[in-house]
Amino acid sequence: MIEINHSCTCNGNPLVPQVCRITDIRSETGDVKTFRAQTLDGKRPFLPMPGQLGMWSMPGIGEAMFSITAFGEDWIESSIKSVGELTEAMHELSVGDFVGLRGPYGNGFPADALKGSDILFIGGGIGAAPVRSLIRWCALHREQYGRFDIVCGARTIDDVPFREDFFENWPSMDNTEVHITVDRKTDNWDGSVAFIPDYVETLALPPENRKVVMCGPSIMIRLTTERLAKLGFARGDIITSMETRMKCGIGKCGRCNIGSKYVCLDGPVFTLTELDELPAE
Amino acid sequence: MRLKKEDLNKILALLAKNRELFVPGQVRGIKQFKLWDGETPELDGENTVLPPKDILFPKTEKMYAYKTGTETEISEIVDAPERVIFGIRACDMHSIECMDSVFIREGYEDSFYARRRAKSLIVAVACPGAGVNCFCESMGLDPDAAPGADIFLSGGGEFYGVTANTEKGETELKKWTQYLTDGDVPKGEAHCSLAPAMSPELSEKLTGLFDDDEFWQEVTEPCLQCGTCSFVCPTCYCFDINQSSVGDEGVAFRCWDSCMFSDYNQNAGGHNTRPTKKQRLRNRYLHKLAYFNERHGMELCVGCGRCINKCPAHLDIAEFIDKAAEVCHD
Amino acid sequence: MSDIQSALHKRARALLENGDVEYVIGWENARGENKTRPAFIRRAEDAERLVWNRWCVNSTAKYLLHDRWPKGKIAICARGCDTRAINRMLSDGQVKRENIYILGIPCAGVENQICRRCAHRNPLVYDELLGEPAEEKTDFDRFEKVKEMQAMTLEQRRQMWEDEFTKCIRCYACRNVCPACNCRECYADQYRTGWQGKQFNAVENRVYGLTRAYHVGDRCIECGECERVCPMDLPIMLQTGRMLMECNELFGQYECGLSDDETPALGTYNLNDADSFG
Amino acid sequence: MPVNEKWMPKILAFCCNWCTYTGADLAGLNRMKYPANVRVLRVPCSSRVSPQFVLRAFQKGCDGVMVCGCHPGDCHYTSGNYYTRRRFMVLKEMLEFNGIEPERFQTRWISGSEAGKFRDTVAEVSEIVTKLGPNTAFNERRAENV
Repeated sequence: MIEINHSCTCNGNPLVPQVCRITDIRSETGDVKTFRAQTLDGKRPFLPMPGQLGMWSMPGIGEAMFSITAFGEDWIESSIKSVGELTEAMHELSVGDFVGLRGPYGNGFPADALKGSDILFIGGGIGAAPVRSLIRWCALHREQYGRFDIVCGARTIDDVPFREDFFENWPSMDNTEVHITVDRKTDNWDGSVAFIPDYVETLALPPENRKVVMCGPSIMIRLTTERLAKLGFARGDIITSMETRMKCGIGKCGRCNIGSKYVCLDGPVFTLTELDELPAE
Repeated sequence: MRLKKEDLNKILALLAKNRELFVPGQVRGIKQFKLWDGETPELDGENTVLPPKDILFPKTEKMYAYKTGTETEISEIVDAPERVIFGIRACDMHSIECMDSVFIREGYEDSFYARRRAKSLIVAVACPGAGVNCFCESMGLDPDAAPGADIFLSGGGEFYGVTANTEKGETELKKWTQYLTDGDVPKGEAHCSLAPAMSPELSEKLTGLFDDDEFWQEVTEPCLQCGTCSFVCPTCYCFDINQSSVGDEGVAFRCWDSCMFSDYNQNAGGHNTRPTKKQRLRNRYLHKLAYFNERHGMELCVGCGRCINKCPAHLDIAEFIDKAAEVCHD
Repeated sequence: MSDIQSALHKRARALLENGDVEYVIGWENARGENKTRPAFIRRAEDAERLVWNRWCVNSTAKYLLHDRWPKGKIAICARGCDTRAINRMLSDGQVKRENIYILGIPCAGVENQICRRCAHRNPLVYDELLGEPAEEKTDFDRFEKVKEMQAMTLEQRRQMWEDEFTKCIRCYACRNVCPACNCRECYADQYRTGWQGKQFNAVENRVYGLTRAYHVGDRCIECGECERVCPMDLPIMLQTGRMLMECNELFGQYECGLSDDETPALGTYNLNDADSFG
Repeated sequence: MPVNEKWMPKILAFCCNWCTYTGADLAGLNRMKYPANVRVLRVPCSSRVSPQFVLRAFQKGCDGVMVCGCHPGDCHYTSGNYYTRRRFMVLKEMLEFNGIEPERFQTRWISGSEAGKFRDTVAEVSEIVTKLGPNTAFNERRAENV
């Protein structure tokens, strides 16, 4: 039997969203926007742990699950790429508009278990969003963690999201190095041009007392894992966050299963060892 | 305690007082659970074509109403009438226990299901005789027992043995006293027609077969990818969530869904996590016979045989179990 | 019938042994009495698994659409109705003739009500015919049931369809079994377009039922598979039958699946077509 | 809608851009009066109208649906309306077979100069549908609780 020890705090019925108001919208890249929301009485909709998910909805259009990338005293935010009906509609929203929110869902990153370790964070494209939530969390308790290496990969430098964090906040953090690499060179970039797997290999960070937190497209995860293995990283020390279609968020509707595990409930965060134990769908 | 079968309609009248009473009967040639209309319910013969799950987990259930426009409002819809489900058999009773485990016991409580469940009284009846594709005994059930029911009417002959299994059932039985007499009732004689090679090891063996492409291709090839098996299954509980608006008002609802459908695993970006029928049917069989067991400690198949009765391609989960057991033993 | 079955064994074995085909689609016994299911035979030594008897009710042709780009040829056991289905798919450009090897099976009718109204008991297209041709019958009215229903009043018909579509559980078995339902992606599965609501109610079901009937009505080969597979016993053939009947009345003798390059009635026109619109 | 309010039918008219739409426009320019309960939806050709559009309109609450195109022989795309004709000759029968009054669905050929015909047709259809009363068989709002 599988134990579940987290709960949805937003209101009595985990399937009914609460109405929230958009308080800020930032354009991250050409097709990614970050939406900040709070309840109508000015409170934080719920307290998410890093890596947990929130179900955003637009009444009349639909619902979809996104990683909560950051939160403050009275807000939470998600970074959303325009790919489908709902996300396209969300990109049309303005500050002051209404959305529905329910959550938080999923297990989130094992922030406590990572204490004392050096961490290599890797975010590919929009995959930087869940990673960001963990970096922000760890930054609050910076002294409890070891060295941070933060790798951000994007198609071009213009596709790098969270520019303030990557270029200002995080480089100035203690014992932290930020690495930006892009797939394609443009005139406004003279830094690294390399795919994440290659780049991570050249970084050649030693695996001792180091964990990897990696999110991005599945092909990137697979190739980077191969390179990390070359460097001596154990699969149990590589943590990733899964993405798949979800409807209910509470492990009932059946859609997001991999074997007997539900991504929305038992995930989205798994170590590669945990994923290895699941059927290879 | 026992109850004379000829007094059944009087009991039904009691049950129907101020409540919606569902009994098995014909609706345009299809046997299913329907509101009691005073006629004697069809307790004998084959089980209903559609399972009773609709009563607790409706095909379409409104979850909340919304209004958009200058202000957005969301209000939960609570619709849980007092109901009695009468005449369900051991297999269907067990299917409700499976759903209880999903919707109430594990993790989050599903308010919609839980409310309906709490307001329902379930009176199960001993199986009068199995259909040609039944195998509940192989799934560990007894056709003449329904420990999960509030009240169970057991045995064969002129009388039903009457037992209350829950407090709710006991309270209800107090209203029946004038029809109840002392005495024993012989054990029901119904037995299953099929006995697939179900074993405690099957679940693990099946998971081990996951990558055996040839095996899965062979067992899934005739599948037409319709949702018949899921919709006639008493335990299939997967659902979809959608909205329906008229102007700036609307409702969000959830409705039955089938893992056999191609849009079930369709992601917004266009990627489908289970694009082929082999993957989809494999997932269904494994959910029934392996995955569910890992989470809930029981199979998600109760052996009612409905999917076998209705599969357009004549796929047969009992035959599948045998086949898997055979392959595994190699 | 046993002659045909043994001929089938011999031919299937030979085709597989010679590597002429990748696999053979036919029927095999399913567990229990009087039940067969579609079979996909890939090894010559499995050829004996194939059966041919009056319990072989499943249409084989639809499975050609499950493998649109086969590695080799597919041999397919095809009765009259199955060959009409193949013609349908060829006309619709869904499959390629050179990918299919047709083992024609004369069929006097299987355990299915619809066979009583079958006008094509012999395969219309085949690479080889197994056994002797069956006797064709014409002693029936194709549209008998439709006409019975037309005799009802409008209100009765409305009520009848209301009841029927209330029963419908939209499992889409009728669509998935239908050889004329050969869109790559069904409108009902295009969840982003919203043409088909996901609710289960009589109106959504009616919209589905009528839309499907209209999509396939002028291409229906009258195999009756939709009615056979319907778990709720909806008289689905009445809808397509009504449409075929109307096509017959308006545009002349009309029957589908008789050749491999047919244009559906609603995919063409005639300058002198009936016109009551004004 | 409350029962005591006077019921007005909702009618949707799919109008071909090259003829009927122009005709409707002309009717407007000439200040012809016709019932206000008709909504005109412009389509590039009457054959653009799939029967599914018609079903959808009924489902979403229309009580009558019109498809209007060029007179046969005058199609801007040569043959579009010949397809329209076949398609909707059959649909009318199909609706009738399904217990829906076929008069709720009307196809008419109205050219760009026939403003008067447009006005008369709309008035006529509006009257027919008003007599028939609300469309219930296909209206999803009626089916909410089914």
